Parts: sequence; structure tokens; C-alpha cells
Amino acid sequence: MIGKVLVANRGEIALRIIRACRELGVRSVAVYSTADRDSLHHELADESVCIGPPPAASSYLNVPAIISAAELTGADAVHPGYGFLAENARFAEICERVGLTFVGPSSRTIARMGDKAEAREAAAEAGVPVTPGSDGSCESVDVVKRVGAEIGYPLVIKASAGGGGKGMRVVETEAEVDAAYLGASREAGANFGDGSVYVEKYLENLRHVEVQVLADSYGETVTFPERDCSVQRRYQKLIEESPAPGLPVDVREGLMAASADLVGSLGYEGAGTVEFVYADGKFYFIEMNTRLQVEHPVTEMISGVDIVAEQLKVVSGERLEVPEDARSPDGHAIEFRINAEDPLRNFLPQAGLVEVYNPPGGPGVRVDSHLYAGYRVPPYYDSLLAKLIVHARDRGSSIRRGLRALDEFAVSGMETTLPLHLAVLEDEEFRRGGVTTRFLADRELESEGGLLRLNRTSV
Amino acid sequence: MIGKVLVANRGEIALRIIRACRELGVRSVAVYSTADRDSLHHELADESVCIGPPPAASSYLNVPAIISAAELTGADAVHPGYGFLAENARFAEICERVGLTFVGPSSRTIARMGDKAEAREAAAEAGVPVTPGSDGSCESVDVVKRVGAEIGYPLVIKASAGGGGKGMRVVETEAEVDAAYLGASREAGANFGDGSVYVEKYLENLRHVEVQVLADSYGETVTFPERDCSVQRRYQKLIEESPAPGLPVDVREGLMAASADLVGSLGYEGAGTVEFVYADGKFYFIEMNTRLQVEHPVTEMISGVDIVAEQLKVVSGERLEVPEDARSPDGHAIEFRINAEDPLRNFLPQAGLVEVYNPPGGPGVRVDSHLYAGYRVPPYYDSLLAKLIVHARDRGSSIRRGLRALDEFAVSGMETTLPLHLAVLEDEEFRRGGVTTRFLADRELESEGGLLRLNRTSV
Amino acid sequence: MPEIDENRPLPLKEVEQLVELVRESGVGEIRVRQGETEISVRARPEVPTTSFGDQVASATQGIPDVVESEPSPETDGLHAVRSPVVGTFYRAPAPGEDTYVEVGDTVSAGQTLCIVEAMKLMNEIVADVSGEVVEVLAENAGGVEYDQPLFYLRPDEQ
Amino acid sequence: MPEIDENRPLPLKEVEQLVELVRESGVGEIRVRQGETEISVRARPEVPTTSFGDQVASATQGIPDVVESEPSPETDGLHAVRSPVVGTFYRAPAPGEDTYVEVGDTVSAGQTLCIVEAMKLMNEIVADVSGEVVEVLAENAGGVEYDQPLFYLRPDEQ
Repeated sequence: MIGKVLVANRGEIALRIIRACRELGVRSVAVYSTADRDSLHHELADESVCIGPPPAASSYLNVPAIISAAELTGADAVHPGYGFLAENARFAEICERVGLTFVGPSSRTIARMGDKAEAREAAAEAGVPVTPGSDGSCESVDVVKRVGAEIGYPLVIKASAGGGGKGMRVVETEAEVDAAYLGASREAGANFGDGSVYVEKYLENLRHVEVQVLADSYGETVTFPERDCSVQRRYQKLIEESPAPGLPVDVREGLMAASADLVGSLGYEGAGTVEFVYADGKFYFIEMNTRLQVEHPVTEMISGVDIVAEQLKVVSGERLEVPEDARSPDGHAIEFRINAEDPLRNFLPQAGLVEVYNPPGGPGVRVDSHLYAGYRVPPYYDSLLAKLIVHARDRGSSIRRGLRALDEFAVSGMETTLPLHLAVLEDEEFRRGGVTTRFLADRELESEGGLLRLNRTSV
Repeated sequence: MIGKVLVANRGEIALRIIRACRELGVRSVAVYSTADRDSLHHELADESVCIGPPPAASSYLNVPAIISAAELTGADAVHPGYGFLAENARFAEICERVGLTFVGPSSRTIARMGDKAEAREAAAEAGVPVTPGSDGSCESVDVVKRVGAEIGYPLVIKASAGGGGKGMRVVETEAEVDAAYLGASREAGANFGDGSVYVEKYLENLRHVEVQVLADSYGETVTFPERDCSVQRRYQKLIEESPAPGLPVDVREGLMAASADLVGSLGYEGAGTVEFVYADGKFYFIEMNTRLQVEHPVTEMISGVDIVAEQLKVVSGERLEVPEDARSPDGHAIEFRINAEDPLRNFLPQAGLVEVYNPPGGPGVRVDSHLYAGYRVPPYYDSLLAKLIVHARDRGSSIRRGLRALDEFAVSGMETTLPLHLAVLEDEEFRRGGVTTRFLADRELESEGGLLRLNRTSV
Repeated sequence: MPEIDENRPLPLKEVEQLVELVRESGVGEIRVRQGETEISVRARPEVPTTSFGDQVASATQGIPDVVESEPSPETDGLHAVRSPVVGTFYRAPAPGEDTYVEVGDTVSAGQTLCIVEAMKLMNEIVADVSGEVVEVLAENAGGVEYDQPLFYLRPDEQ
Repeated sequence: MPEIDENRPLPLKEVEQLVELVRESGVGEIRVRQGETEISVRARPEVPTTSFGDQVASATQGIPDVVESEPSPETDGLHAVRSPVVGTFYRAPAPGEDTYVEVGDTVSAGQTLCIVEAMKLMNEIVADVSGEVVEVLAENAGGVEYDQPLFYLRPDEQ
């Protein structure tokens, strides 16, 4: 087993990794910016190093400072968490070069999957269904039009190097292609330094489902029952659950097999997530995230597997330890992202002093959070305050447990997404299950007697 | 399903019951003393009624006030939790008489199992092994001596109406019988209003194991894998785990079958625990608790069953919903009782303001607690502040998770048993597993660099 | 994900205007967001005060009875007569009969004010001071808790 | 996740303008965000209240390094020279050579005090004020964090 891990992250995910280290007897090193001097990751790690001033570019994205901190403390591995440097192939490569074990796949695999057009090709080569569209990038407007003539409109043009909706344009007819191509390409160039784009059939009424994978260096690959992450706001996931409600068993088996095929063809090692869209009984690959994801606890709850511990075992050259029964879902789990955002003011980010913090307890409740009463949420980083994960024997019980736990969750000092989650759980369509990614966009939030409610605005 | 449950208790167990009610859609009524005006059970219940001044005799043991509160709020059931009125047959009888559903077995069964000598007889009749000893109570010194001649010394004289070590005397030789009989009988009379005693073979080097049972009104009985509660201080359990370390499978099956036999012969309904001593490969019945126990979460963690929810289903006339695989242990769970007691000052109870309260989170961690930062622990009731339950795939991982979570658990404002638990988890004999009930008595606590350590004092 | 144009200059002119506005208006903070532009100007902070009761109230959404409306304090020299038991409050000895007391009545210490029935037992509640009945705080035939104020009396001058 | 262009220069000019604005206006804080650029300027804070570090120290048994020994405050008019990077602290240009400065030396602003090596780069740390070297706070060839005080200087009277 590796001996000391530098955790190149902050907030709840840094705690998550430090906890896994401690349970495995591995020493942990926290790095922190001067804005995070009072943070729990800095308090709970075995060692910690201040790496820079508050802006992420000077601290959590500061590669020289992080590498120096690893050298100073004698860390032999770096766990990047999610966000920040987690999918930065250059960082992974630097780690490889200086002899630090990067907890993740090789820099080559990160780079390959980071190019979305190339990832599509890799998936197609592995026999995984991809949305109908171009083979790789589209060099010109004409290529887009040829694809459109072949598969029909609407289409969506996407940035090859992109993600998160940047450099993306939906095209309803051929007449719109020229302007959209130009716009998407320019935006991609400005955002990612790479203007290349590709094109896909635009699917509506789709669900976002994804498969957690783990692979070790002995060629063993484990895929887990899918997560459904369709409750999103502007491509940001808010609620994730597993298994996906109402998904036929053969679709689940198809998703798991397709993910195993892709991962196998890549020679992948470590944890990753293969993302799909699902509509009308069919699924299509969209991208692969070559890192731990925010919503990994949902899978941990229904499988009993500690995914972060398995990551650390894999990079230590050990074999995966996943019992056979972890591959079928044990009950149902839902994760709620409690963000420091005001749902009534267009999700305006909040910062400041956490006055009261009392997380819920009791059966089937897990909380991953770096908060404590008296903690000051700095304005520099993302707004995730806590993840509440509930687990029960079936989806109905999970929803009721979620309502109970959200109701108990006491955070004051700033607005949060807690009341939004309560409103989602009261929504009839959500309760029936199987909502699409338009779920939140199709609804308005209304304040009613101190509680929030969702009202459908379009049909 | 019953519609509204009055929770005749306080602290963490009141919260536990209120949580179960909320998840089942059952309304809950809290009762509280004036010392508990700021308590979470009062805040989180749907309704609440102040029932009396701080002393338990005038509030949580005040039967007329509790019955009146049930009538005023229209509750149709009363859940007694543990302690207070939970094994008070008269209270159960009054509930039956006024048409309130008592969440527990019938008052007759409570009374029968409450008489320890009678419970021994019931167990023997059901074919459950009991410690060699007297048949029922011993009317005179001569009966004790006759038993002594038959089964040999040492013996232990126990109060029939007793529990918790009161009215108990160990007798090494026949010469000591007269004085011990008199003393035990007097103490029993003073404590329980009933001086009758019985006698058992005194077993040393034994472990305390117990079996959780659930039975419904359709004759279905479920028994769960045993809990080991051998880490005790003066008959008070401090750490409970399940399954019992190193217990042979045939012993587990024997314990579960014996418990099912006893419960079946009693026509038992609801949740209960059959307690045994275990030594040298053999187990003997000691008593049955006809109520929910403090340590029920340990069984919930390894079975996935919500025991309190099942209690409420049973009294609603529904069938138990326990999947077949809940009867074999899924992983390993340990519970730590975090008490407001100072381990270095003879476990002196603590009270006062909780300044910092930050429970641990992350995978496999459950906390049942009524604390929050700013809560004032009243000096009137028991010292249990929180239960930390950890769950992992095997005992070794559970212990490491326990160390991690205890280490994170932040409570300030008073001394607690947190450092004692850390010391137990570092003890080599505990780590090997299978310690006897003398574990803590045979050790001294030592303070070393701010941490506690256990040192063995006898061999 | 927001779309970002990293080439636009920072809106320093607008910042200056907001600073001026904060200073002149005396407000604590102004925040403006438009698309990806966000400006926040805060005055020098005052000394914070915190009370736990308030915090919990604002913190726990959806818990209906978290904010306990405490019985009004015994201000203005009023004396509260409280219920010693949980039960049902009756202002008269039996249905149809006269109430024990009305607002404005003068009562003497030891005089019965009402009955609280609990478990079929009629508990007569007596005045513990002499004085005038100023307010009846519980509803006839309604439930009362232990320690709940039932009457306000204005004690006689001594 | 957005990829960040780490090569763009920091908008120092704009920062300076905002600093000036905070000082002149007397407001507590200004924050401006545009796209991936974010600037926050805050006035010197008021006296701090309770520090969490203390509380945790007494609360979390068994966490060895919870009590961070904060660098001693710049009392008595001393000026701290802090490390701008994470790295290894060297008092001399090369092994065997003379140290840059010793306690008691008088240094002028801009004079090299030490080297902090990070990623094979030798960062010369210079005095930002003129004055006397009062204390060397880091150990030769030991690691230093960002913002860690390296020297105390007593600035010259002006």
C-alpha cells in the first residue's frame, strides 16, 4: 500500500479522501489556500501545507506549489478529487514524471477521454452505442450539413475539448448551420483554446444515466448499477439516485456491459464514470469522466463498496476487492447536493459565516460535509456545502427518508438548496420517477408559507 | 397504520422514534419536562406537550400526565422507547385499558418476563438452555444450599424482580450462603419492593451475547444474528457489536433457534431481545428484555431492517417485512455509547453547555443523538449523549472506521467517553475479539499525552 | 455551465458608482450580478450579534413548531397562575353552570379559578395570590400543558 | 470543468485601482467578478472574535496536529518577510558558501535574504523594507509553506 497521499483538493471531497486514508492506515497531507486556514481538511489531515493565496489559480490549481508540497512532505501519491486538477492530463503527466503516483488513470487516458470527439470514437470502436452524428471533429460547415442530411435535424454542435455547455449550439434546420458552426467554434476556441467541434443528433426528453466503473491493473473491471442524474440545473447535477427509477433490467445490463467494454478497450485503471443519455428504451454514450465524481456515495450506499478505498488499493498495485453481490443494487439511494445558493434569487452564490450547523442522523443517513458551526464559507470556490445521501429498501422509502432528513438538516447564516430539494421530493412527476433533464427547466419555484414549491410552466 | 404516536421518552431514542414515524407518515407527539424545553425531540415532533417538572418521577414516569397528553392530542399509540416506562407492566396495562396501543408486547408478557425467576422457567419450558440453578425463586436459605450441593460453587444469588446488579451476591462456599441470602433479599426488597431471589451457577470468563427478535400478530418470528455486548462497566454496556467476533456458526444458529423457540412459546408480539451468557462453546439464557434496546442500530446496520418501523407496523396489525437475507450478517457493525461521563474521574456524570458539537460523517457512519451546539445537558437524566455506529465489510475495517469516526467526533463543554472508546479500540485483546465481561474491570485507564490507554491489571 | 468571455475589461466605472452608493445610502451591502459579471460592495461591518433561538428558526425549514411562541412574560406586575398538570381546562364546575371567575373579578388567595381534568380527576386550581383577574389565557374545554399559564392576576397592593 | 489558462497575466492594475478605491472610500469590501477573473479587496478586519482552532483543540481528542501554532504576531514593530512559494529554504546561495544574512545584519530593501527552492527553481527572496535582521524563523534546508514568515526585520526609522 502507498504510504502517504497528498490530497490536492478542499471541501467535502478532501475530507472524503482523508477519511479513506485514515481507515486504510495511509498518511494524508492536506494542501490549503490562505482562505482555508480554518477548514476541516486542514485540521483532520495528518499533515498540511499552505500552498497559496485564495484564488484557485494560485493555490488549488497551482501545480508547482502542489508538487513542491508533495516533495516537502514525502508524499508518494496525489489524489486530485474532482474538479481542479482531476482531469488535467498535464498535471497527471507531471506527477508521472516526478515519480508521484497520480490516483487516477494514465495521463494518456485522461487526455484521450478529455477530447470529446475522440472519446466518441473510442466508444464507437468498443461497440458502445453513440448518438448518431459525425465521426470525430467536423472540419467544415459542409461536414455538418452532410451529417444533417444523413441523420436529420435537430442537431447539436459541441466543442471537442468542451464540457458543461460551452461551445454548444442546437440547430433546428440546415439554414441555421452556418451561424451556429461559427458561433460554437469561436466559443470553443475562446474557452478551451481549441475551436474544433463535432455534431450529434439532438435528443429531447432524455435522461442522464451513468455507470460507475472500477478497474485494477490485473485486468479486472467492475461496473455498478447505473446512477440517474437527470435533476439538473444548467448542466449542474442537483440530485442523483441509484438505481434509475423504472429502468428495465435489460437496459441496466446493457449499460453495465457497454461500460465494461469501453473501459476494457482503454486499458483503464482506477475509478471512472461512463455517462449516457437514455430515451425511449435506448442509451447512447456521451462522455467519460476519468475521475472520482461528486455522486460516488450513491453507488457506495447500494453496493457497500468504498470506492475511494478501492482507488487507493488500485494505485498500490493491489487487486480490487468487490464482492459479487455488489453488482446488483441493494435498496435505493438518493444524494442531495446542499449548495450555498439562493434558489429564490436565481441561485445566487452565498458566502459567509455558518451560524448553526446540525446535520441529520439516524438510520440510512450519510452526510459528507466540511461544515461546522462557526465556519466561514469563502467566496472563492464552488458552492457545495454538504452532500446528504439517504438509503432505504426501495425508492419510496428513500424519498420519505430524504424528506425527513432534509427537514432536520439545520444550516443557518446563508441560503441553501435545502428547500429546493424538499420541493423536488414533493413533486408528483419526480415521485413517479424517470424525469428528464428538462425537469427543473420546465418548472418555476414558488415560495409558499416559508416553503418552496415547484410549478410546471410548460407541458 | 396507526395515525399518531405519543413518544413517552426523551433524548436520542425519542428522536429515533420520531424519525421512524415521519418516514412512515405517522404523526408524532413529544412529551417533555420543563428541563427539556430546548430539546430536539420537542422541536422535531409534529406536536408536543409539557408533562411536568424536571424529576423523571414527575414527568417521564408520570403516568397520568402521559395518558392525559395522549388523550389531549388524540394519539392512538404510545411508544415507550427504552428505560422509563418501557418495561412497566402496569403502564402497558393502563394503556390497554384506556384504548391506547402500547408499542410493545402485552402487559402480561412484560410482567412475566419482568420476573427473572419466572422468565428462567419460561425459557426452560421452551427448551432453551438456562444456567444451572434453582427452579424459580428460592423460598429459603436451605433451597439455596440444596442447589449448591447439587451443582457446586460458586453460585450467584439474584433478585427475581431485579436487574442491573442490584440484589445480587456471589457465593464462593456454603458457609457464605446465609449472609449473602439475607443481604440480596434485603437489597431486592428495598430496590424492587419484592425480596424474592433465585440462584444460578456463577460463570466466570463469560461473554454477553443477545439476539434481537421481531414477531408479528400472524405468528411470524424473525431472529437476527447475535450482538456481543461484553464491553461493560458495572453491568452498563459501553460497546456493542454484531456479529460476535469468532463465534462458531453453529452457536449462532443455536442462539437464533433458541430465541425463536422462547418467543414462539410466549406468543410474543413486537421487538424484544433474548440475552444469554456464552462461555466455552455453550450458551445459557439469562433474561429477556421486552422492549427496544439502546443497541438496536447495530442489528439495523448489518440487516438493513428498520426495527422501529417494524415495531410500528406490528402494532398496526401489519405483517413483518423482513427479507430473507436480513437473517445473515451483512458485514460488521459496532456501536459506541458516547456518555457525558469523565472516564478519568470514576465516570463522574457531566452536565452543562455543549459548546462544540460536530459529529463525524462519511461512509459507514451513523450517529443517533439529540445534541446540538448550544444545547444544555440537564443533570436529571441518563448520561447518553450520542450513539456512534460504524459499519464496514468486516470487523477489522469496522474497528478502523470506528477509530477514524471517534477521532473526528467533536464535542466540547464536558468530558465524555470518547477517549475511552479510542483506548478500547487500541487494546490488543479487544482487537483480537471475544473479550469477556471482565474486560474493563481487569484494566486501568491511564492518561498519556492527552490520550487514554488501557493497562491490564490482572491476569 | 456559464459562458465566459474572458476578454472584456473589468467594469471599474460601475464599481465606483456602487461604492459611492454604499457610502451615501448607509446600506450594508450592494451586490449586482448580470450574466457573468458580479460586483459586490460591502460597508465596514458592524459588531455581529447572534442568538441561538433565532438561528434555529431560520435554519430548519419545514419544521412547523420550531418557533415556540412562549407565553407572554409576566410584565407590568402581572402574576400568572399556571397549570400543575396536563389535562382539560374547565372554567365552570359542570356544563351549564356559572364560570368560577370572569375578567374583572376580584379573587382572594385560595379561591378556585378553574378545573383541570386529568384521568377523570377534577383538579381545582386555586389563586395563589389575592387580586384582580386580568386575563383568561386558556380556552374552555381545551387542553393545557404542565406549567401553561391559565390566568393573569393583578395582585393586590400590599 | 473549465480549463484554466494559467499563462495569462494577473490583472494587477485593476487590483491596484480597487485597493485605492477601498482605502479612499472607507467601505469594507469590494468584489468584482467577470468570467474567470475575480478580484476581492477587503479593508483591514476588525478585532477577531473566537477562533475555531481553540475549540476544536479541546474537542477532538486524538488529532495530533489540530493545534496549529500560529506564527507569532508582528509585535513590537517587527516586519515579517514571508515565503511567496512552497519550497525548501536555503540561507546561502550554495552549500558551503556564506549565508546571505545573519541576525544583526542591516539590510536594504531589495537585498536578497534567502532562497526558496521549488521545482528546481531558485526563488531569491528579497527584503521589502530596509532594516535590521532580528530573527531567522525557518530552518536551513527545511520546507516552508506559502505565507510562512521567514525573517523578522526591524524597519529603519523613516
